[in-house]
Amino acid sequence: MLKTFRGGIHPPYNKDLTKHKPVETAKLPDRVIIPMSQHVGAPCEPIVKVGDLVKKGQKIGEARAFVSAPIHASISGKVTAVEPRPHPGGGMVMSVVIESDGKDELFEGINAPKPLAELSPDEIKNLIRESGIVGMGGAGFPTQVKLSPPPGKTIDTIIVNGAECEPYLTADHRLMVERPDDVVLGLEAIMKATGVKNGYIAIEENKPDAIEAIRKAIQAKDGIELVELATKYPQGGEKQLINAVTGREVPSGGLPMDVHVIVDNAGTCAAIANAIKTGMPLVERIATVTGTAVNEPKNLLIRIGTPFSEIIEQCGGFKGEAGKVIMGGPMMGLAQSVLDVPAIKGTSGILVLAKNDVVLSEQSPCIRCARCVDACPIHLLPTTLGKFAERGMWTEAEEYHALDCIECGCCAYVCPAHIPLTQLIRLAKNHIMAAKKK
Amino acid sequence: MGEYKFITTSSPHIHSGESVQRIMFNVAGALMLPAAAGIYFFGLRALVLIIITTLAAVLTEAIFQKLRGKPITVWDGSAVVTGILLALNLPPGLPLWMAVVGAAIAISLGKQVYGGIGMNPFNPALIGRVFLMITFPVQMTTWINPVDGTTGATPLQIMKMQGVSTDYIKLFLGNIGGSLGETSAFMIILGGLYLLYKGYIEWRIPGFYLGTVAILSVVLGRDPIFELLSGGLMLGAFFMATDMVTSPISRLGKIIFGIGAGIFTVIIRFYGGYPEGVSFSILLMNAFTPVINRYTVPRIYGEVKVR
Amino acid sequence: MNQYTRMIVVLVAISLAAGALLAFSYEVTNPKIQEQAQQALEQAVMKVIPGAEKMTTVEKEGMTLYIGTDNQGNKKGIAFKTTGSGFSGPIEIMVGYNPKEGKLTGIEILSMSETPGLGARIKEPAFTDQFKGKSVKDDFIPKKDVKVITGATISPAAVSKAIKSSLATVTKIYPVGGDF
Amino acid sequence: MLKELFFIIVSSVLVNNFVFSRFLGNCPFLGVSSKTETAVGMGMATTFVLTMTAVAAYFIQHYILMPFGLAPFLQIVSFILVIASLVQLVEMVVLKISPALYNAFGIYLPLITTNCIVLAVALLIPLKNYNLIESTIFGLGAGLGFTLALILMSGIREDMEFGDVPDALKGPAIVFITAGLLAMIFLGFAGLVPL
Amino acid sequence: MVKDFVNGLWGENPIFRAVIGICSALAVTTAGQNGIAMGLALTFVLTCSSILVSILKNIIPSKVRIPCYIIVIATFTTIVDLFMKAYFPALYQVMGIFIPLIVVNCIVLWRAEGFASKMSLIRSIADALGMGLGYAWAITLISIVREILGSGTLFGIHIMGANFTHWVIMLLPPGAFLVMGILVGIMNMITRKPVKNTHCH
Repeated sequence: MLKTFRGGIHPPYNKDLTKHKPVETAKLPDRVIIPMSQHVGAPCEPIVKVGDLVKKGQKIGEARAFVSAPIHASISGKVTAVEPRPHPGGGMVMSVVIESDGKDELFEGINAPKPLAELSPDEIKNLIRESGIVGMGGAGFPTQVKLSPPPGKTIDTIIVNGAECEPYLTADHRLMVERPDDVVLGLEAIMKATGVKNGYIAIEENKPDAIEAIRKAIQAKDGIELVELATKYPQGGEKQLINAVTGREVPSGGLPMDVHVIVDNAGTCAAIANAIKTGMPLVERIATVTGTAVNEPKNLLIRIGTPFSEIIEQCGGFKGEAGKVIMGGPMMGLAQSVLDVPAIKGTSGILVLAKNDVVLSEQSPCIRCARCVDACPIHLLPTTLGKFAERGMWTEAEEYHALDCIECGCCAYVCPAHIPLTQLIRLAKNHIMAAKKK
Repeated sequence: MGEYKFITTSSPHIHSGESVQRIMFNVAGALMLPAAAGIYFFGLRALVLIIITTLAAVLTEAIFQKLRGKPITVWDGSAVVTGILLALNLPPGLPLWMAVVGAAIAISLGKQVYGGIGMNPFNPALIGRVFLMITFPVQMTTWINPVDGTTGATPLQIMKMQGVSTDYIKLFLGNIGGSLGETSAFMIILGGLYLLYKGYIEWRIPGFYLGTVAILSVVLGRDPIFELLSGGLMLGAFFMATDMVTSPISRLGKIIFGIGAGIFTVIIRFYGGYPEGVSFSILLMNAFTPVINRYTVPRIYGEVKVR
Repeated sequence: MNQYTRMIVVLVAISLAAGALLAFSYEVTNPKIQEQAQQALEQAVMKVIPGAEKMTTVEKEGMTLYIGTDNQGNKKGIAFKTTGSGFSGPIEIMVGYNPKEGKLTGIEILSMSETPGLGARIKEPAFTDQFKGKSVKDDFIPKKDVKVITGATISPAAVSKAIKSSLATVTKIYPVGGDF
Repeated sequence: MLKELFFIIVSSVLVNNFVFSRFLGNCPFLGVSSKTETAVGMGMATTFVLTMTAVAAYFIQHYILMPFGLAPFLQIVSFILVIASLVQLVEMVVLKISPALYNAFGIYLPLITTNCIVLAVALLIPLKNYNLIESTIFGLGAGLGFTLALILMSGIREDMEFGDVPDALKGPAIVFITAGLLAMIFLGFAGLVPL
Repeated sequence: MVKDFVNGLWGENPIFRAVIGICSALAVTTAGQNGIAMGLALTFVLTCSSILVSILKNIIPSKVRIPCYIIVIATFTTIVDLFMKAYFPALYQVMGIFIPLIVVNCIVLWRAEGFASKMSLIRSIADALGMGLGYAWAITLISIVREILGSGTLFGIHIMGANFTHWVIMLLPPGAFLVMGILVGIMNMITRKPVKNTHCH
């Protein structure tokens, strides 16, 4: 039987648009906008100023805090601005704007380190930190922080998340098909860095070619196992994945390390492999550009900081009237109001939905059908939480575990009354967190 | 390119496409099966009753909403479902004006006084039915015999008074006295299976309801097959106990609901004054539903067990 | 007078006054209450024994029996109370019986709490009259030799059962055909 | 014997529920049924007092009022005074032995004196000729029936907070209508127990 | 003074506005004459108690005032109970224990404690009469609705024709609650003020 979790939904996946399309390298952007905050944790401090010349791979943002990751230039050229710019995550964020010189010169400091076999765990961790590698599934948690559990916490299992359960997205899928060895190498590096002997690569069964490629890549490897998962959203949610693979449950309010597990995205593993093989920090990534209003959906290898407008243009621009531009997948992605936001480390895809596909149905009263209850992968009562949130009953919402919501969107997706449950619960979470800070 | 205005609503950005209206009309569709059996056995009179009751229900809803100055939402189909369900719960020979009273009570006292769809604590159709049963007991217990059109007793009444069972085949097909839509177990099960298949009802409530009745019948020395097939049990278990609005939301809650309804049905049938207890039992469990919901909040993922 | 003594004095005074007032009211009303009860009983007895004008009470075998006589002193029948358990509470029935003829002379429902419009219709003559002249040897089975009320089966059954079972005792004391 | 006691319980909880079928205790039923927590507290407190009252009423009736022939005219006065002092006493004792328990339902105790179920139970015991054990069970059943009614109503009322009750019906009106529907449902138990 | 009288009849009508003392209003209201009888019984107890409480307000120490009021109320209730038993046995049988239960009818203690114990004798009488008659007309109205629909009669006289189908529910508990709820709702609509439920104490 395929491994999975309880709850979840089966939305139409729409992955056929791009799943057979090999990754294309995007053309060099004329200009990149690199936000100093692309990760969970403290923003970076820009260490370049207007007029400076930078090269590809050069560090331009310094991470001073422990929970942070440095940021590097993704092209060579001249810094034309260091100022707040619109961020795909919302709001204005201090960003470094680099005008390309067209040469795409590599920074001199970048050299391939020793092969993995000769690297010590601390060297690996340091390399990961210096390469600015963060979780590339979207959350953007600094990877090296994850690999350094505080004393007293032991890790015994590493899981590579290759589920890619979000509809439309195929970036990880293509990565695993085309560069399976990189994914495996990244996993090996993590295992070595943490001294863990058990590694799993978990993939939803709707990606048979990726499963085949990974199966081949791990044939000669000890301690690495392939796990086939049922196709269900949100199979790739960290908690759901851990539950499906190990049967363990991350305690409420806790982290995967509380159940001795580290989960890393397949893309993150490939970035680690890249750093080990070439010494190159994280300056580019694969993103799926897709949707009903994109002329030529593609999987593109893009430089971090490339504006959305340029990326969409490379895919033939809009087809018909675009209603919604989303960074990420349709379930958890963020809708964008403008196109001059840049792609960041966590941009797994850009989804453009045609105006007709945007659901703007009128909300009707809850009929207590409990579809949301059945769909919730955390086993919350979204309908009850939604009612509390609508009336500002934050204490009650907290008692009903609003803070455990992972905002996967399943409840709102299934709601026949079209109640924006996810949004309501998010609102409750914000209020509860704000009250806690006081 | 920059002049595009994009919609920036919050995630998720896609929707299952399910709607309240679609659910209601599917339920109404499934109800057509037992309704058809009723019309077949009891004739045109049954059809008239269904139409009148449904019209009365829809009209009451519209009038109530109009009076309150609220948008009229009769097209969501919930009043239609209530109307049809109520008709299926009435004796085929009931005076039409009584059916209209029942429908008006069902929608007004059963639903609109609480604010309309989704807010009613009790199943409106059953409120209408029980109201009629208590208000006009004589007319509500005058049953037509489908074979010759004379008045007769239902199998449950015959069992209660004379201790005589009825042929299983007759019970299964519905060729017996009883409410318009409750006699044909076959058609009800067919409709129920359709709703189960479509995911519009949940198996736990009818499953545990029928199971409890069957087990208790065996324990108390009755014929379980007779008890399952007679009276309004099948119709209640598949179409009324499963009403989303008035049943618990958690899985455990649904199980408790089913078992509770089963126990009360058996108590009323075997020991009570009424030959039938399905309506009362379901309504009673409706009343318990808020309490059940309160005490069956599911253990969430990762919740630390209280020691 | 300090606070506490005052409290006690007031309370006691009010209690005594209340007690006195109540005792007085009781003295005034009690005879009337007794009279009412007696009257009600007599009325019921006269009603179930046609022709009776007077009654005497006898206690036999744990039963209280009322013997009805006309003005000439001719015994017209025996009346007794029985209680059935109805749909929603006890049903008190006064039953008239003529041992000589072995027949009931009438029944009267004294008190009950059956459903209005349904079970409560056992009070109506349409139901009670059928017992007039009914042989005590009958089975008293509803729908067989006792007419029932549409929609209500329990209440008539309760009445029939109560009469039948108390008749068993009464006919032992005053056998059919015997004198009384 | 056991059967009779069982019937008394079933009768007073379901068939002749004190609120829905005997119309008793409506004031507290309206007043404290808006939250399940308070409903449970009030129910527990009332059940406790009712059971004690039933015992007390039995003794007063059989050992004071009847022997001295005071029953017909001092019954009401003596019962109500006993109930009032009993409630006071319970309040003091509970406060002394368990402050936690006092916090749980102590605040409801003063409201119980005017709950007509209490006096009604006291008056019904002589009327029904119950013996001591039957009286106790009757009091207990009355309390449990009242508690059940309160809990059901409070659950529905809590849900109603999220509803959209017409303005004119807000407050007691909708509670009465809901109580009417509940009373209708409880009629389903009619004839359940041979009384 | 007139104001005190009208207050009970309408503004603070115990049944429809304050919504207290409703047990009897639900229990005995199956026929019009029951409503009138119960209303008069309560008015008697209420007025007598108010008079006495108002007279004794300065004599009774405040610490024992509640027990004193209760004794006063219980005494008058017993008197009503005895007299009804003696002179109206049929009515008495219908009312059952709801006559003795006037003792714990919140209206009486509410007015004794809340009004009579503070106001002059005249005003107390006006208030008690207003409240009592306010209670009386309210429950008589409930009784009339239930009687007409339930029995087809008004004060015992057939008015609905021979073919009238009795609405049995009206004579049963649910009918009482439903009629009460609907009437309170209608009163809310007439006065356009949300009802305020006065707690007993």
